Parts: sequence; structure tokens; C-alpha cells
Amino acid sequence: MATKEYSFYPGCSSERKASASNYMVSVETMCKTLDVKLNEIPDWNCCGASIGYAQGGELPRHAMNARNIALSEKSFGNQDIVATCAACWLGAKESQERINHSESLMGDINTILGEIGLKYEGKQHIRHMVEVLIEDFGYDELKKPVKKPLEGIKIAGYVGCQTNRPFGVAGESFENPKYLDKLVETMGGEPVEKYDQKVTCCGGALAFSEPEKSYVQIKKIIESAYDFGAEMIVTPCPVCQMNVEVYQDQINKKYNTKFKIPVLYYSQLMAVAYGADAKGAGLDGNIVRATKLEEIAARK
Amino acid sequence: MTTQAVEKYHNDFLKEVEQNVEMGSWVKMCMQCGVCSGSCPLGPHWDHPPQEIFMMIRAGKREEVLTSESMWMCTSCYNCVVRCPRELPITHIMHGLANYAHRLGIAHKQNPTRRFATIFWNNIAKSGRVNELELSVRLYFMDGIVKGIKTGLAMLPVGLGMLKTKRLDPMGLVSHHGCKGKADIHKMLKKANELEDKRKGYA
Amino acid sequence: MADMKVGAYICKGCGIGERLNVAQLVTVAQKEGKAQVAREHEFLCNASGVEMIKNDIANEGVNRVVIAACSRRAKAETFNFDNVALNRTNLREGVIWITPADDDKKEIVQEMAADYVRMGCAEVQKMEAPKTNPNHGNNKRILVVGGGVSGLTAALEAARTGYEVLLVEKTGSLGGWAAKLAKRVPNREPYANPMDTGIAEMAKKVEADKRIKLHLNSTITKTSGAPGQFSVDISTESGSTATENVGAIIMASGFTPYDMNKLPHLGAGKSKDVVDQLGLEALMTAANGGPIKRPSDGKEVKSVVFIQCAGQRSDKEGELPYCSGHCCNTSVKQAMYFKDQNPAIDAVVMYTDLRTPGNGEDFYRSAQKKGVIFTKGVASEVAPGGELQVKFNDKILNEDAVAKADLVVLATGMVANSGIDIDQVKQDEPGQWQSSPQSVLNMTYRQGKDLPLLKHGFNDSHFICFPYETRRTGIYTAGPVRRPMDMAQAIEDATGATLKAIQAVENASLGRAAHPRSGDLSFPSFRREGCTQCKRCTVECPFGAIDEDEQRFPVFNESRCRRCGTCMGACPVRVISFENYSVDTVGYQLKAVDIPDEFSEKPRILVLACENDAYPALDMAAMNKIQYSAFARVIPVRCLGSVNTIWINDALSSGYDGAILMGCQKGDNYQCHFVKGSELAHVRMSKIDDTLKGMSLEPERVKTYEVAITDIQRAPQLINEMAETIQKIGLSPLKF
Amino acid sequence: MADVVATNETILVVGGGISGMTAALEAAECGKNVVLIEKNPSLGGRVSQLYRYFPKLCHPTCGLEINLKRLKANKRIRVLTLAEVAKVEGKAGDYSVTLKIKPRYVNENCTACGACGEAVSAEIPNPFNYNLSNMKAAYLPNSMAYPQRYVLDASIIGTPDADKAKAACKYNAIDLGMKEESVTLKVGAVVWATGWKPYDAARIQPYGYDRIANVITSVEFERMADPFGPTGGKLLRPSDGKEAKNVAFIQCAGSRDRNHLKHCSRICCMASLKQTNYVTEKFGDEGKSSIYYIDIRAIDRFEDFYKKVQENPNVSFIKSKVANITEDKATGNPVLHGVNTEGYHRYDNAHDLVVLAIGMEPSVDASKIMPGGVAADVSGFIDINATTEAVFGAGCASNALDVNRAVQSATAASLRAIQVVGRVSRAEA
Repeated sequence: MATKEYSFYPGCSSERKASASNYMVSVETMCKTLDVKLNEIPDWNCCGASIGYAQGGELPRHAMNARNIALSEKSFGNQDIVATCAACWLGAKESQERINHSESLMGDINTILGEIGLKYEGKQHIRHMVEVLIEDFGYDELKKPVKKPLEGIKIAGYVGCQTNRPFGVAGESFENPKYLDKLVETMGGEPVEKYDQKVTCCGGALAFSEPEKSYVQIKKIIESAYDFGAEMIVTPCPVCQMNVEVYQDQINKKYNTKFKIPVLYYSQLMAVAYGADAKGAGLDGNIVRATKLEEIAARK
Repeated sequence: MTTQAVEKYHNDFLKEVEQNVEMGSWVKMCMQCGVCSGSCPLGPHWDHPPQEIFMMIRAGKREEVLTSESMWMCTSCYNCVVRCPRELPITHIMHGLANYAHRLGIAHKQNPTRRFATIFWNNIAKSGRVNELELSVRLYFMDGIVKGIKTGLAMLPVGLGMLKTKRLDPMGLVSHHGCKGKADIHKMLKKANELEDKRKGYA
Repeated sequence: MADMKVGAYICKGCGIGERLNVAQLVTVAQKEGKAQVAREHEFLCNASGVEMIKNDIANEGVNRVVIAACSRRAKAETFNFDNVALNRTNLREGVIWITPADDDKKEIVQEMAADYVRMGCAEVQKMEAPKTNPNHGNNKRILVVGGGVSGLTAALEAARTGYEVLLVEKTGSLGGWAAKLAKRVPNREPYANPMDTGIAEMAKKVEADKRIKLHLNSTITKTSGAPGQFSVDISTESGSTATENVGAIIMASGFTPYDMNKLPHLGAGKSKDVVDQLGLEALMTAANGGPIKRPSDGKEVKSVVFIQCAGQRSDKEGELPYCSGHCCNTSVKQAMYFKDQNPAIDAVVMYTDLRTPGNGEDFYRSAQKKGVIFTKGVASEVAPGGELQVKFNDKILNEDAVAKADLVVLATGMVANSGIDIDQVKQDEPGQWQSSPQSVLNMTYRQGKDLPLLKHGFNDSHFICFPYETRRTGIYTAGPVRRPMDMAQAIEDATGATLKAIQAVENASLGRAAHPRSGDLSFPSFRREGCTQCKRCTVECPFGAIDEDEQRFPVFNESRCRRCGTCMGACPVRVISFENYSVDTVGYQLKAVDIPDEFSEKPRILVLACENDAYPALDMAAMNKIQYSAFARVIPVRCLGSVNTIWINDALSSGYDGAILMGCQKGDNYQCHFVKGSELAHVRMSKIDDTLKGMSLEPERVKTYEVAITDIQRAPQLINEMAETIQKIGLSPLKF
Repeated sequence: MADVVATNETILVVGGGISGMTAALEAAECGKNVVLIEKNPSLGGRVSQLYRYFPKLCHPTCGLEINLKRLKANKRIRVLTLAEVAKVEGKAGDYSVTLKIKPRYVNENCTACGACGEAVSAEIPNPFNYNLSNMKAAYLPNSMAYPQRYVLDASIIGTPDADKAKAACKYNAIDLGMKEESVTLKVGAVVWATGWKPYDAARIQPYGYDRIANVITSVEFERMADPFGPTGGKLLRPSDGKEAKNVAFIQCAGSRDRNHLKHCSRICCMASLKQTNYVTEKFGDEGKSSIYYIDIRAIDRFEDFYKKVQENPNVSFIKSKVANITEDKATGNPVLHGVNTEGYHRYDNAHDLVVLAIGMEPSVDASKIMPGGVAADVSGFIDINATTEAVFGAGCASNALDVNRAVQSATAASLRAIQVVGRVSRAEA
């Protein structure tokens, strides 16, 4: 197959030495295998995230996303925009939908972007990396490059919120999306299909402002994974990954639980299955080490 | 049940919300089924769940609604939105109400999410991108040095973990670059705020 | 029919041949059943079998046919011969399917079959093939009482179908309440906005239609006769009266708005600015496109509160217990009157359950879109004043609250114009009949001037499966007189009622019965010389079909009759009968049963089963291989109401050991297809104990049950219980 | 089969449920000729699958018995089962309708003696019980079935079972050579009474019908209550056959919901109120029912019934649209999560069984059968006010109706059809 090119919106957390830098590493490895070229939108900015609303309000929030879209139009106008971060994808997609459906918004936005010599049209299709994998490749295609199937690893697919609602991935249900399970299976792992917290909210940004409340959520998510015999959790969202991974000690202290479950990105699983070493799959970026994966990655 | 008889059901506040709150024109469409209230992950922490807030808006309870901490509990999980039988964009209405209360300056002063959200926005508005270290430091120290150090210490393991795994830039406070076009960002946001204020009659 | 010739045909199919000695049954038919022709057949319901029977009818002069095969409910179309009296002796579902095949039971099973063959032969010998009712009328004109939306619809639909119509309206104009509406609730996509009522056009059409004869300012002062031959007096206020003949009547007398002055706590009567929904329609019409002004001081209404269920869904004395169905949609519509005129107006609808079924949901949504506020709350008081204060309990916010408004609209209910409650009012004596201004139809019927009521002042009808079946043949109710309803439903309802009226005149002209025995050509007749003028038949007929002449003799109006036989069951001197159903057709069947002597330990149990429910239940028990005592002898009856106690007396005195009556559920939720039949039978049977004492028999020997068609397990069980009872108390001493 | 006599004075009634039977019978009893077609092997429709009717708690088969008796006695009605409309062409008063008739493999010789049923061994899911039970592949659709004639399921044709059935039949009633037929009729008017189907419960994802064993639909619960239904009349929950003594009824399951059916299905509130009676009937004070509702729509005289149920101390009402259902791993109990909006009360209620008061949608979108002629609203219900041709909706093909209203609607539709064929005959006279 020919190289697939996308206009790429990495988002703040994917920057070097940022909270999802290891996500980025694994995505790059995965894309190399799949012959995908990601053209980073020049000088992209933050999407405002879901928490941006309070101070940011409406127009400024949309402006931030409109700028990214306008920049993409300028450099890679004929390509779909792809984001790896759930919040970035949702923020951009939401702003685009809103702006495109309101003349007054469209007007205001272009007045605003006019100030900095940009024009917004909003014609590009904005997609999450997962959509690209499922729709532009499909599970069969994704299976082909598998060198090291993730045999015998039980993995709970934690979808979370923002890749799932309100837009979601075509053909999946809001309450019981199956794409992560299918990806795990495709990579030769054992999906924990009965896992019943796959769409439970991790608290999102409130993990910062209301940690205690978020811990309750995160606890549910991890407990159920253990209950159904999962050895690790996989997710498509940087916020989910961070919240579920990094607070495990806090939670253990508070509820004297013994959580120590690795939380990975789908792209890390794929990188390993495609033959990458631990570094190439960003496994060194996991605070809770995914030893079983590292073993597979270490195999020659 | 409160027994004091409150006078209401003149729709001034509803009209104000429709005017000034993001997606506020949807409030009147609620049929009080409560599916949103039951769907919210932080539901138990809401003193007034969304459907009740919509009713309070119709009932003209301006003060109670705008000073409520409820909408600040929204985690943007969108459960309510996808389940609402009347297709109300509840998440955005909650965001809109929070933003409106915040801009009017009547939102709950000490609400942590309100304060974090402010810090976050200022953080990104400054350079166009999130500076995670600065963000967390400001967050921890928002209640002053002493509490800041406490929280900082409590969160230290987390920070260290992130550092160890190179997911946090120790030099972030000094060396964070953000967007090249910072000036553009500032210009853009200035204009955006200007228009927003005009739209919503703050200024 | 001249000389009677019985043909008995015994089928050997479906295992009958294997289980029973058919040759013996043939002999029974010949020797005991007096069947001149008696044949067996391998497979009676196939072409050759049916041919054989047809041939005997055509060439052998057979005019009484006994089909001893499967149940009357099977192969009904196959065994369907014109101009012969027919009995379906049920050997399959009635004998071999409900008894064990064991050899030691062979004898009693054969006896059961033989008895049924005897019974079949006995019945047909007492039957005549029914000739049609001789006194039928041919008038096909349709009288519509009431010129509201229901009446107008009925008149137009009848005319459109090609029938002459007489339309009587008590006021001076057509359209009824609907004509007073500024707009109506939409009845089509997108169900978003009020639309024109279309009443004016309807009225014009009616006035222009040559087939429709109009009587305004008129009421019905007398209704007599029967379907196909009604005679009605139509009187004007001035007192002039015209007598007209019609074939059927549609009673579309509509409703009266509930008197809101009974609701002073809600401000009615205390403030001009508290109106009911019709009051608001008037304000809307007066506003004539401009802003709606409030009555007290003509000030433009800036805020309005609608209070739903005002005086409705209530247990309070003087208020309505039911929901009027339309009021939620109506308030939604009326709130739009304000919002469409000026979106700034505050319109609040206060409800406990918002009831906008079907596409009403779109209408509800549309009102919200327009800014109408809906709140779940119960209003306790409306305080008068420059600005009205509605005190209410807010169910959602869980607090007592006050809503201020310039205008308050009370959604009050509909009260049916169903005339006189004939169960409460004493009837005029024959000869002293007088018309009454409270009555709608002023019928001269013995049982009263108007149609019987079911509940809450609405007319009685079999309202789930057969909503049009009133208790007066040829008279059909339409619109809110039947149940509270909105325009859309009234139009649909009136259209249906029109079909039933048309059907009634067509049936009447052919001398046929109406539902549920539609097509039945039999009719009741009585032996005048035997009659004791006891009036039971005239009082008990569920359909008021029987009048009395001056000497108190019953006057049978065959076209009003539904052929249930309740009169026959009621008659103490047994002078009432139908050609194919009489005291004898059943009496001779039960006498035909062979009663073994008291030493043979073979009891006999008579089962009289309603043919519509209990008998099918027993049939289906057989299909499901559920068994019951082979000592039972089941006779289907048209309705338990037709059961004459003489049958029980005869059975017991001739040595039966027990009798069971199975009828349908009675009471408010009656399932009896003849409404009162089962109830009357229960009353009659409650008095049977004295008779039993007289015979020194135990009361347990006779039981009356309500049996539903679904009692497929219970019905056989009841028979078996009787068998056990008899085992306990012993056989009847009255065997000879 | 093809020997159907029909002219443009004949009325075609499509659908043999209570609406179709009513329309056909009323027209025939007015002296009109009717062809009544039904896609299933027997008449009766959905109501025959109900155990009781509200508000009288009487039994649908009681009215069905009368209607069947009327039908058997009336020579003007021709009934075709296993038949569906393939095409309608022509104009008011002059249609030519093409029917597809599936093979029954059993002819009119059948006496319903049951021998074939005993002979075959193959079993198939029983649609009359919403596939909650199995039946022999040679079957009588139900005890009230009309025509009272067996059916061979197509799945056994060509298998030894088919030959066993044929061998078992003494009356030469089994004809394995039957093929699908196509018949074209001339008719003057069409009454479209194709009725409704339950909304696909699996699509209401938060309620987990496809994931949680003890979440069922109201139509399935109705079969459970029937002594001759899949559970022999016992209220047993699917997961473990335990008696369901604590039952939750969820209103507006699919209805009044922009994500599913936008209309209110009208009957569901009454249906659930009725079904609380089943629970009390079976378990007395041990039987508890909880109704989760938005508005209780007990229209007009039905209010009496609502009041009666409210007086039952074992029935509770919660004003709430349930947010979602989870399954308690240990007990298999469905746990309902939500908020009672009458004063904000949060709940997480475990029940033995959940019954979804499932919404009604038209079983056929008639506008697809005759484009242009029949106007259907956006939900697919026939809109009589917009329909131009002589094709009239009756019963639930025209709207979400209860039985009483369906019968009224069918009677009205019947008159409209009569008017058309009446015009035809007057024109030809």
C-alpha cells in the first residue's frame, strides 16, 4: 500500500518531556510500520481542553481550535486532520462542528483569525488516530505486520469518555464500545470483554482540582479490571492513561488497596506486536512497568 | 420540603440564560426525566443535578443557580449528552453556566475547579501551549506557600514518577517555549474576548 | 319444514375410528337417535365425505344433519349447508382427546360417545332451519343526533357512502363546541403548530349535501321501533313536531364542559381573569390576531398560567374522577396562542402528568421550543387580585411556590351528554309514557328512554374488542358521549359509528342479527296463551329488545334482538324459543343421555358451557391433551343467560348426579358478550338451593362458575372436582 | 391458492391482526367482498400474544373467538395466510395487487390431528413466544390458530423429517412440492392494517438488553404470564430461572426519545400498570413492582385503572428515566441507576427482573409499498390526512394505538374503503 499522509495535531501532552511523550514515541513507531506519514501542523496550539471553558468561554475556545484548523488548511489542506489525544480531537471536532453550523460564529471566527492573517474554512475531516486505524486500515490489515503476538496477556480495554462520546467511533455504541478489545485481539492478546468499566469517567481534569473525587472513579476502573482478571489496561486517551496510572499509589494509601497495574496506549501494544523494542514502544515511559510486554519486546 | 413560599415563574432569568449562556436556549427543552442527573459520574457530589438546575432556571432562581458549585463538578464525560432523550447539549450548558457565573464574578470563590480552570487557561493563553510543570506548581500553590508545599509533598511521588519516566520537564518553569506565534495567540485571544464580551454583554 | 329426516354422519378420522366402536354409534344413531340415514366415513371432512352429505340433502331429503366428528369450532366452513338444521357432535375434542386410551376406560368412553350421538340426534329433531325475521323493516335512512364535529362527520360519511341522513341539532347552528375553537391541535406532520378547525367547511358541506336533511333548534322527543323501522319525533322549541322514519341512529350528543364554578379555590367565579379552556378560545377569537386581553380590565396578557386536571382525576365530591384526554394538548395549543403572538409573554403549564400521546409528543416539544414553560406541580389556590397568584406545590423543586399571572386558564373536563341514567330513574308504565327534556333519545323502550351507562356517565359498550356494541341494537354512540376525546378521535370514532349504523340497516333489511351473532337468521317467538305477563323477559333482556303492550304481554322487536336467549332463560313458563335454539333443543339433549342405575357407579355430570368462552376453553384443553371426567356431558349454550333453570331441575330429577354452569365474567369488567347474560344466570342459580332442598339433594351438586376462554386448565379441573364431590357425597338417589 | 376471485369492487385488507380482521369483518357484514391476507400462518396478530388486556384484564382470545366465528360464518371473506403484498399498482377503485404466498407444505385436507407434529423431531424457535421457547418444525401456530391447519417449517423441507411428517399424515394433507406463488388481484380499495413491531431493545444501550440476561421486554413478559407460554405462566427470570418477585418496569423504553422513537407509544404506561397485576397475582404481598416513569399516560377512563394500581401497596412509582442498568455479578440482579426527579433522590436499586416497556413502531413502512399513493409520517405511520389514494391505514399501521382505538380506526378505515368500492359499483351500474 502507498504511504498514507495526514495532517497531524499532536497536542501539548505529546510534546517532548510532557505527560504523554511516550504515547508519541509509540505512535511514531507504529506509524513507521504502517507506512503512515504524520505531517505536524506548523506551530499548532492548545485545544483549550475540556477545562478551558471557565475562563476561556466560547469564542476564545473556538478561536484556539480554529487557528489550528486554519494552519492545517494552509499547509496540508487536502489531508485529514488526525489527533492522537482524545481531548484535542474532541475540542477541534466540536469547534469545527459548531462554527460550521453557525453563520454568526463563522463570521466572528474569521474576524478573529483575520487579526493574524488566517482564514478558516473548516472543510477538513478531523479524526482520531483510532479511527484512522479502524477505517483506513481495518483489523485485517493491522494484523498483517504482527511479528510478536501478545500471547497470553489479558488486557482490559478502557475506552473512557472523549473518544467515545459524544461523537464516538463509527459503528460503536456509547455504552459498550468494542474497538479496543478488537485491537487487542488483533495484536494476539486476550481482551477482557466482560470488563464493565470501559466507559467510566476517570475524572478528567478534575483529577487536578478534585483529586479525592477522581480517585473514587479511578478505583472503580482499576478494581473491575482486576476482578475480570486483567493484567494490564489499554486506553486511547492521554488523560485516562495518566489518571489511571499515576494515582495508583495515592489510592492505595487512601483505600489500602494494592493496585499496581500497567496502563498502556493501544499504540504501545501495537508497536510491541510489530516488533519494536521497549524503548521504541515507549515502555520506559510507564510509571507502572508493563513487564510482560517488555519481555515480549525483548525477544529477538 | 421548604415551606416558605417563593414567588417565581416569571421567565426573566430563563431569558437571561438563553441570551448569555452557551447553548442556554436549550434549557427550556428539558422534560425533567432526570436521565442526565443519573448519568453523571460525579452525580453524588452535585447539590443540584442538571435537570434540577434547568428547572431552577425556569423558576427564576438566579442566585441559587449561579452561586451553585454543581456545574463545576462536570468532568466533560458527555454521558448526559448522549443519553438525553431531548438531545440537550447538557455538558456545554453546564460549562456555559460555569463560565457565565465566573465572568459575572458570582461563582463560588473557593471552588477548586474554578480556580484550576482559570490557572489552566492563563497557562495556555500565555504561550499557546500547556506548560505542565508550571500548571501543577501554580495549582498546588494556589492556597499559598504552606498548603502548597503540603500538596506538593503529597504529590511528590507522582511528580518524581513523571520525571523518572521523562514525562515532566524539570526545566519547564524556565525553558518552556510554547508556540512560536505567541504574539499571534495573544492578538487572537484579545479580539476573541472583545467579541465575546460584546455578544454576552459583559463589557 | 315438512317431514323431518335426520341424517347422522359419523367420522372415523383423527383416531375416532381407533378409539371408538363406530359401528355401534351408527346403530345408536339409527335405533335410539331415530336417524333415517346413518353413515360412517373414514375422513368425513374431505371432499368425498362432504359430497356424501350434500347428496343426501339433495336426493334423500335429509333436512336434519348430525355431524359426529370434531368440534363445532373445527372445519366450520366445510360443514356449512344451507337450509338444514345442523348439530356438531363432538367426538374428537369432546371424547377421545380428553379421555385416556386405556382398555379399562374403553367402556365409559364409548358410553360418552354414544350419549353425544343420542344428544345430537335429539337436538336436531327439535330444531328448525331458521327462516328470517318476518317483521323486518327496510328503512335505510340514518338519523344523526347532534351537529358537533362527531355528528357532522357521521352525516358526511353516511352521505358519502350513499345513504340518506337526518341530522338533528338542538342549537341554531352546526359545529358544536369545535366551532367555538379559534384553532385546533394539529393532526398531521410536523405536529408543530395549531391549525384551522375546518368546522366551517364541514358545516357548509353538510348544508350543501342533498342527501342530508337538517333539523336545527330541534330535539328528539320520541324514539320507537327497531333497526330498519325506527320512528322518531323531532320537535322544535316552538313545539312543532315532525315524525320521521329512519333505519339506524347515531347518537353524537357530545359533552358539556365541566362547570368551573365548582372550583372556587382555583379562583373560578372570584376573578374574571380565571377562565376555562373554552373561555380562552373566546378571548383568542376576540383578540382577532392581536394580543389577547384579559377580561377584567382589557389589559394585554403578559403572563398566563395553565392549570391542568382542574377538577379532574380527582376523588373530591363533585369533581371528575377521569382524565379528559385532550386537555394537555389543548393547553399546549393555547399556550402557543400567546407565544406565537408575542414570544415575550410568560406562559406556564402546570401539570402532574403531561399526556400528549402519539405525535402529541412533537406538539409538546414544539411548545417548549417556542418558550412555553412546563412545570410539574399541583395548584392548591388561585388568589384574585390585580395580578393573580397561583399557589402551588412544585413537585420537582419540592417546595410550595407562587406563580403570578395576568390570566389563569383552568383545564377542566368533559361531561358526557348521555341523557337519563335509566338505572336510576323509574320507568314510565306502558300507556303512560311521556317524553322528558333531560333525555337525548326519549325512547319508548320498556327499559328506559336512553342508552344504558357503564361508568362516569358514559354509555355502555364492549369497549375493548367491540367498542361500537352499545346495548341498543341499531343505535350507536359517537364522540365524547362514549369516552372523553379530542377532535381527531371524535372524527375517527364517528366514521366507525357510521359504518355500524349502515351495517345495522343492511342487516335489518335482511332480517339478520347484529353482532355478536351477526348473520344469525333465527329470532325469538313466544306462545301468547302460555304467557303469565310476569315481565321477566322484558326486564332482563340486556338489549332492551322487548317491550310490553297494554296488557303487559311482551312485544318482541326481533330486529333489536341479539339472539342471546336471555329471555328464554328467564321465562318461568318456558314459552319463549328460537327455531334452532329452545328449551326443548337443550332439554331433549340432556334427557337423551342414558342414565345408568345407582349400582353401576357411573355418575353423570351435566355441563352447560358458554359457547363463546367456556366451550372453546374445553376444546383447547383437548388440543393440549388435558383430560377430564368421561362422566361429563357438555352442552354448549349461546350464553349462560339463556339457561332456563328447568334444565337443571329436569337433569337432577332424571338422575344426573351433578350440574355445572360455565359462563363469562360479570360485573363492571364484564366479559359476557351479551353484557348481562352471565350475571343474570348467576342470580337465577343463587336461588336453586331451595329447589335442591325440595328434591333433598346436596347443594354441592350444582355449581355456577365464571370461566374465561383461557381457563384451559381450570375448566377441566372444575369438572373433575365435581366428579370428586360426587364420589364423596355419593350418587344421586333420584335414578330410576 | 390462486383461485381467488376478486374484482375492483373487492376490498383488500392487508394484515390479519385485530385491526385487519375488524376491517375485513365490518366490510363483509356490510355486504362487501373482502380478501384478507396475513403474512404469518395464522390470524390473530400481536394481540393474540397478549395474556390480558387493560383495563378489564380480560383475555384477547375471547374477542378473537368471536371474530373467528364471524369469519367462519361469512362467505364474503377470503383469507390468505403466509401472504404478503409485493406490489400495488393502479389507482383508487382500480388496483392490481401482486401477492407473494409462501408455501405451507400442508393443504386443506389437514384436520389438525397432530400426527405430523409427533412424527418430526426437529425443533425451531417459537415466534409466538418471541423465541423464548422451541417447538416442533411441524406445528400448529397456537391453540387459537386459524386456519386450524398445521405448518411445515421450510427448514425441514428436503430432510428426513419432512418425509416422516408426510408418512405420518393419513389424510394426504402434506404436500412437500408446494412452491412460493405469486398472485395478482384486482381490487378497488386497500385497508393497510400491518400493525406494529416492538422497537429493537438492544439499541437502547444503557439498559443492556443485549448484555444483561434479566432485562427483558414487555412483550416477552406478557408471554411469561400466559399459562401456555414459554414458562408455563410462571414469572421466571432468564439468568437462573428464579422467581421474579421484585420487578422493575421502565417506561418510555425507546419512546419519547430523539435517539430512538420520537413519538409516545401510548400503550406502554397502561401495559406496565397491567403487568404489575401479574406480579401481585402470582406472588401476593411478596411481589413488588416499581414503575420508573416520566409521565403516567393513563388517558381518559383508563385513569380508574391507574388509581387502582396506585392503591396497591406493592407497587411503587418513581418519576425518573433510568440512566443505566448494571448487573450485580454475584446475584445476577440488574441494578438500576438514576435520580427520582420529584425532589432529587438518587437511587441504585437492585431488582430480580427488569421489564422494558418497549415502544411501538410500524411493522411496515407502507409508503414504500406504494410510493406517492400512501403518505406516511416520519415515523412510518400512515397519515390518513395526507393519503391521496384509496389505501387506508387501520390500527397501529396508522398510529400508536391501544386495542380499543385500533378497532375504531379499523372500522373507520373499513367505511372509507366501502365508499370507494361503492363508487365503483355505482359507476358500473
